[in-house]
Amino acid sequence: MEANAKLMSMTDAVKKYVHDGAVISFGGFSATQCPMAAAHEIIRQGVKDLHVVVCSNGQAVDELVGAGCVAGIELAYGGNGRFASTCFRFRSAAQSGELKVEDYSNYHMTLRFMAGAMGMPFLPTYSGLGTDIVKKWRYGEEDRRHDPRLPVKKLVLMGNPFNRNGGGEQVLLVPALMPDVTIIHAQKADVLGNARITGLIYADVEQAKAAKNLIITCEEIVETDELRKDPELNQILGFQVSAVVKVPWGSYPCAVYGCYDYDPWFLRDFYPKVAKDDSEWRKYLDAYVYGVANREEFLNLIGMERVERLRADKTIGYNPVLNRS
Amino acid sequence: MEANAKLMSMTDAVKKYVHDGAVISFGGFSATQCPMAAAHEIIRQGVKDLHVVVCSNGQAVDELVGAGCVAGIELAYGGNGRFASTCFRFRSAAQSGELKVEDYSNYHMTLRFMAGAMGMPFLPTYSGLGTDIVKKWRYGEEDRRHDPRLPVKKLVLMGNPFNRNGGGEQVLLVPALMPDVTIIHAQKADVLGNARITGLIYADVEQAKAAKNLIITCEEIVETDELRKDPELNQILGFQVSAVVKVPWGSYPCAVYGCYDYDPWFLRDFYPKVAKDDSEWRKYLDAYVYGVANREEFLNLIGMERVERLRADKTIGYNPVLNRS
Amino acid sequence: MAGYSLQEMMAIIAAREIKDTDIVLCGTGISMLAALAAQKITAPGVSIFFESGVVDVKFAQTPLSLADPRIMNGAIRLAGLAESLSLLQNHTTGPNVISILGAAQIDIYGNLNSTSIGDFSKPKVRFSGSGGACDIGSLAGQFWVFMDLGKKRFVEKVDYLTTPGFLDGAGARERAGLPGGGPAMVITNKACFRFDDASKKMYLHSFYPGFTPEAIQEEMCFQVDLSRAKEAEPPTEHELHILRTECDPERMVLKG
Amino acid sequence: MAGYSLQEMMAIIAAREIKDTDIVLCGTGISMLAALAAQKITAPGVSIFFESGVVDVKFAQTPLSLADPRIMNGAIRLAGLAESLSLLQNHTTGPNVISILGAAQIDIYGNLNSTSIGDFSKPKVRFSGSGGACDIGSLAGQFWVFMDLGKKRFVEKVDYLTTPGFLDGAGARERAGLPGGGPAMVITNKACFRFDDASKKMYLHSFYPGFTPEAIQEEMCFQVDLSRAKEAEPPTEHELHILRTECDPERMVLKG
Repeated sequence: MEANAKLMSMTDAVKKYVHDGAVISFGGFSATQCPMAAAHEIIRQGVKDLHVVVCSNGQAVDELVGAGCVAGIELAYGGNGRFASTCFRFRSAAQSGELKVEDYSNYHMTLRFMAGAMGMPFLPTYSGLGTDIVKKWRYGEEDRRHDPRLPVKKLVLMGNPFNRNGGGEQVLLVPALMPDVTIIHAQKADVLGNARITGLIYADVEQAKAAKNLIITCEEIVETDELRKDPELNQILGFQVSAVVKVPWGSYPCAVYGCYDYDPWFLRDFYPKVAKDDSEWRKYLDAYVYGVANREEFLNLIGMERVERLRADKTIGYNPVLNRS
Repeated sequence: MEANAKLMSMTDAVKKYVHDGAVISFGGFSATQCPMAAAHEIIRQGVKDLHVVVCSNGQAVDELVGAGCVAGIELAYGGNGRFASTCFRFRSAAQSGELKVEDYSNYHMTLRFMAGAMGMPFLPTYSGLGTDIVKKWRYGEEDRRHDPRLPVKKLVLMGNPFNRNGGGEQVLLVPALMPDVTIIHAQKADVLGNARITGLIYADVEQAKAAKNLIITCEEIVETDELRKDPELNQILGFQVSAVVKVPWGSYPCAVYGCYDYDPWFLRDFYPKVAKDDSEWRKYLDAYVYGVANREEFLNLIGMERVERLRADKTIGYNPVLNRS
Repeated sequence: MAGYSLQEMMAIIAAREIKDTDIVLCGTGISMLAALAAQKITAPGVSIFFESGVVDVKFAQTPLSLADPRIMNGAIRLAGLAESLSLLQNHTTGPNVISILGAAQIDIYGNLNSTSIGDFSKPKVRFSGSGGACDIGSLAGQFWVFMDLGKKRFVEKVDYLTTPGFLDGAGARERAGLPGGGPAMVITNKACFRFDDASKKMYLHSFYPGFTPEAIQEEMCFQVDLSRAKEAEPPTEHELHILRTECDPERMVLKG
Repeated sequence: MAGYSLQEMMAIIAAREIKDTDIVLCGTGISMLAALAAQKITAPGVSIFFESGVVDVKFAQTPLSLADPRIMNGAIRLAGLAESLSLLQNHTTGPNVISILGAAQIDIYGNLNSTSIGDFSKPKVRFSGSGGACDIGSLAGQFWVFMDLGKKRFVEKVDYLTTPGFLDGAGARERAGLPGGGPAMVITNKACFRFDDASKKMYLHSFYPGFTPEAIQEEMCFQVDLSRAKEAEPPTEHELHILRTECDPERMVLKG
C-alpha cells in the first residue's frame, strides 16, 4: 500500500465511505469538535436514509436532519449547549414524526460504542432501570427483526449472575454499536491515520474504534515522528483508519480546542433565524451548502475575516477576547 | 480535611489500609513499575492471608508469596519477562499446593478490574471459550459460597441476547473485582493524590479505580499546578485516593520509565540464587526486609552507588549504557 | 426582596448544602455557579466535574457548554464521557456524587422528564434529550433539581420518565435495582422542596422571602405537605459578592 | 547447515509469512525479531504491537519484557492492556492480527498449554501462566507457535488447555463461539507444520535442511501427515544480515 493512500479529499472520502442507508456516527460534543465540513459534504452529495448514532451531538446532526439525509437516530442529546439547548431542525423533524428518535442516555450510548470498540455484544449498566428509556421503544421488535441496522432489542434486563448479599440483583444490557462509518475531527493526524485529539475526547475514541470504516478529518497533517514524541496523546491508530482528510476550520461554527473558538454570531444570531423557518432554511442550504463546491468556498462565504477572529490563544485554547454576550 | 492529610509514611499507609485477609491488588507489569517498597513493608508488618488479584505481576507477587503473606491469588501471569519467566517462590508455592492459584487470562483480569472501576457486576468477552480456564476452577462453588472475598462463580457462560444471523451465540461473563486495597507506583503525584503514570499504564488505572482504598506510592511529589499543565496525562484523581506515599526508587529492582532502569544484577544474578533455595531465601528476608526499617535502609544495603547507576536518561526513559548481558 | 435575583437565591440555596468532601457533577449555567460558590465560600475541598470529562476546573471565563474550550484550560484532568460517567457508577465515588439537574416536568416523587411533552414517539414538544440526566438520576449519591414553579412543570405524572426519582414511592428504587440515592432537593424560583424519609414524597422545606406556602402550592398540580416549611434565609452580602464577582464576572449566566 | 542457527531459521520462516497489511502482536524474544525482520525486509507497512499497550515500536535496544522501558521510547502509542487486548476482539482489527506464541505443550489440533504440567490444582511444574496467550488464541485472526520439537511437548492431550487451537477438530471453534481463526503454523527448531483445511489436524509442511520427515515424526507423540512436506529454503545472506545487525544487534535474543 502507498504510504499516503488514505489521504484524500473530503469529496472522495464521503463518496467512498458514506452510502445511502448507512449507520453513521459523528464525534464531538455539543458545539465543540463537530465534523461540520464532513456533514456539509454529505448533504451536498445528497446521501439519503442515514441512520445516525451519536452521544451528544448538536450542529452536525441538526444540519443533516434538516437537509433530509437522516431517517432515524439513536442519541442521548441533540443540542448546542446554551446557544441552542435543543437543535431546531432536529426538534421539528422529531415533532412531525418524520424523524424516528430512539432515546438512550449518554452513558448508554458511550457504553454501546465502547462495546463495539471492544468487540463485545453488549455492556451492562444500572443506569435507566425503572425509567421510560427502558420501557418505551421507538423501534419495535418487528421493525428490528427486519432492519439489520438495528439491534434486535433496544436493551435487555437480566438477573445478575454474580449477585451476593442483595443489591445489584438486576442489570441492564445495552447492545453494541458498530457504525458503518464514523467521522471524527481531530487537531492532528499523519498520512497513515494516526491521530491526536487535544483536550476533551468525549466519546470520540470509542466511536472511532467501533466503526467498520473511520474517516479522520483534521486541522493539520503532521509527520509521524512528531506524533511519536508524545505517544500517550495519540488516541487513534492508523491501522483503524480508512481515510484522512485535511480540512482547516473543519468544525466551524463549532470550536476546536487549541485551534479556534465557536462562532457566537453564527450559533446565536444567524443559525437560529434560518433554522426556525422552512423557507429561510432552504435558502441557507442552497447558498451555504449546495451553492459551494467545498469547505474553502463555504468559509469565503462566511468571510475569512470573521473566521480568523475566532483563532485561539495557543496557551489557553480559546480566544479570550471573543465577544460572547 | 487538611490539604495534605493523605500524605503519609509507608509504614502508616500499610498499617492503615492493608489488613490480614484483605483482597489486594498491585500495579505494574512484569519487571516494571512494581510497588516494591510497599511489598517489603507489607512483609515487614507480617500481614497474613492476603488474597492477591493481579494481571501480570512479577517481583512483588513473588516476594509476598515467598514471605508467606499470601493465601490465594487470581492472576494471568507471574513472571519477570526474560529475567525470570516464572517467579521462583510463586512456582514452588503453587507446586506444593500451599498457594491457591486461580488462572485467568490478561484480558479477563483487565476486564474484571475494569468492571470494578466502572461499577459493573461483570464484563463480557469471547476470550477463553472452550478452554480449561473456563472449565477448571481452583475455588469450587462451595469455597466461593463461604468466602465473601471470592466471586460466587469463576465465570459464567451465557447466550448472547443480541445475537443476529449466527456468530457470537454465546459469551463469557467475567466477574468484577473490587480489591479492598490497590497499590500502584506512579512517577508523580500531588498531596491530594492526583497522579501521573508516564509511559505504559498496564492495567494500573483500572486496578486503581476498582479499589475500595487506593495507595499511590510515587517517585516524586509535585505541586497540583504542575499536573494541571497536562491534564490529559493525569490518570488518577485525588478523590479516588486514600494515601500518598513518597518513596524514591520505590520500584527497585524493577524499572520506572523515565526515572530508572531495572537492575540486571539483582534480577538475574542475585535474586534467583536466593529465591531458589529455602534457606538462602530466609536469609534474604532477614537481611533485606525484616532487617531494615524502611526503604532507605534497604537501598543502602543494596548500595546507593549500584542503584544510582540505573538512573534513566530523561529523553529515552532508560539507561542506554546499562550492562544487560 | 430587593438586592438579589431569584436566580441568585437558587444558586446560594444550593451552594450552602454542598460539603467539603462532596464531588459535584455540574451542568453549565446556574448549577455550575452553585458549585463554584460553595467552593469559594464554605467548601474549598469540593471536587467538581462535568460529564464531558473535565475534572476540577479552574476557568477564567464562564463556559457555555460542557465542551466549551473554556472548561478545559487548567483542569486537573481532561478525558471523555466513559471516564466521567463511570465515576457515577463506581462503588467508591458514586455515593459521594451530588448532581444538579434541570427538567421540563417533575412529579411528587421527583421523577423527571427532560425529553419530550406528549407521546414520546410523536411529541408535541421535543427537547434535546436526557443527555446524562438519566445516568445521574440512576447512579449518583443524590441529585438536586433546579426548576421554576408552574403547573405545566410540577405535574401529577410526567409524560416520559427519563430520570428516575423515587419512581412510585418508598422502596421502588431498591426494587428496580437503582444504586443511586435519588432526589434530595428541588430548588425553584420561589421555594425549596425536600423528600419525606418515609413516604419519599416531596414536601415544602422553605419558601423565599416574599412568597407564601399557599401561593406556592397554587403553582403545582400535586398537593405537598406545607407544615414543615420555614422562610429561607436570603443570600448574604458576602455570598452575593462572591457569586457575582468570582463565579460569573461576565454575567453570562446571571443576566442583569 | 553451517552459517545460521536454528533459532535464526525459525525467525526467518515466520518473517517470510508476514504481509504488509498484517498487524502483528508480538511477545519478546524470537517472535519480536521475526516481526522486525519482516518489517525491514518485505513488509515495511506491517504494524507491530504488544499486549502491554505499545503500538508501532521503534526501539534502539532489545526489550527484555513487554514492559521494558526500551519498548516505550518512540512508539506511536503507549497505553495499557485494556486498549491493546481489545484490538484482538475488535471486529475490524482482530481478523488482521497475527500473533506468535510459545507453549509448554501442544496437541495435533494446535491446542496449547502454557501454564502447568500435571493436575492444574497441584501441578508437578507450574509456569508463569497464560498471560495474554489465551486471549490471542481465542480472538486473533490467526496465531503461530514457536516451539522446540520433543515428545514432552508434542503430546496426545495437553494437561491444561489454556490457549484454544482447533479444540477437538473441524467446527469446534465455531461451536464454542470463538471469533479468532485459530492456529496457522507451528514453527519448530527442525520443521514447520500447518493445519489441514478440512480436518484441522497438524501436518508437516516443511523440514529444515539436514532433517528428515521421519526423524521429525519420531519427536512427536501424535502422528502427522508427512506426505506434503518439502525442504524449507534456508535463510539468505540478506535475511541473516538484517536479522543480526538490525533486529538484535546486542544479541540479547539470538545467543552467539
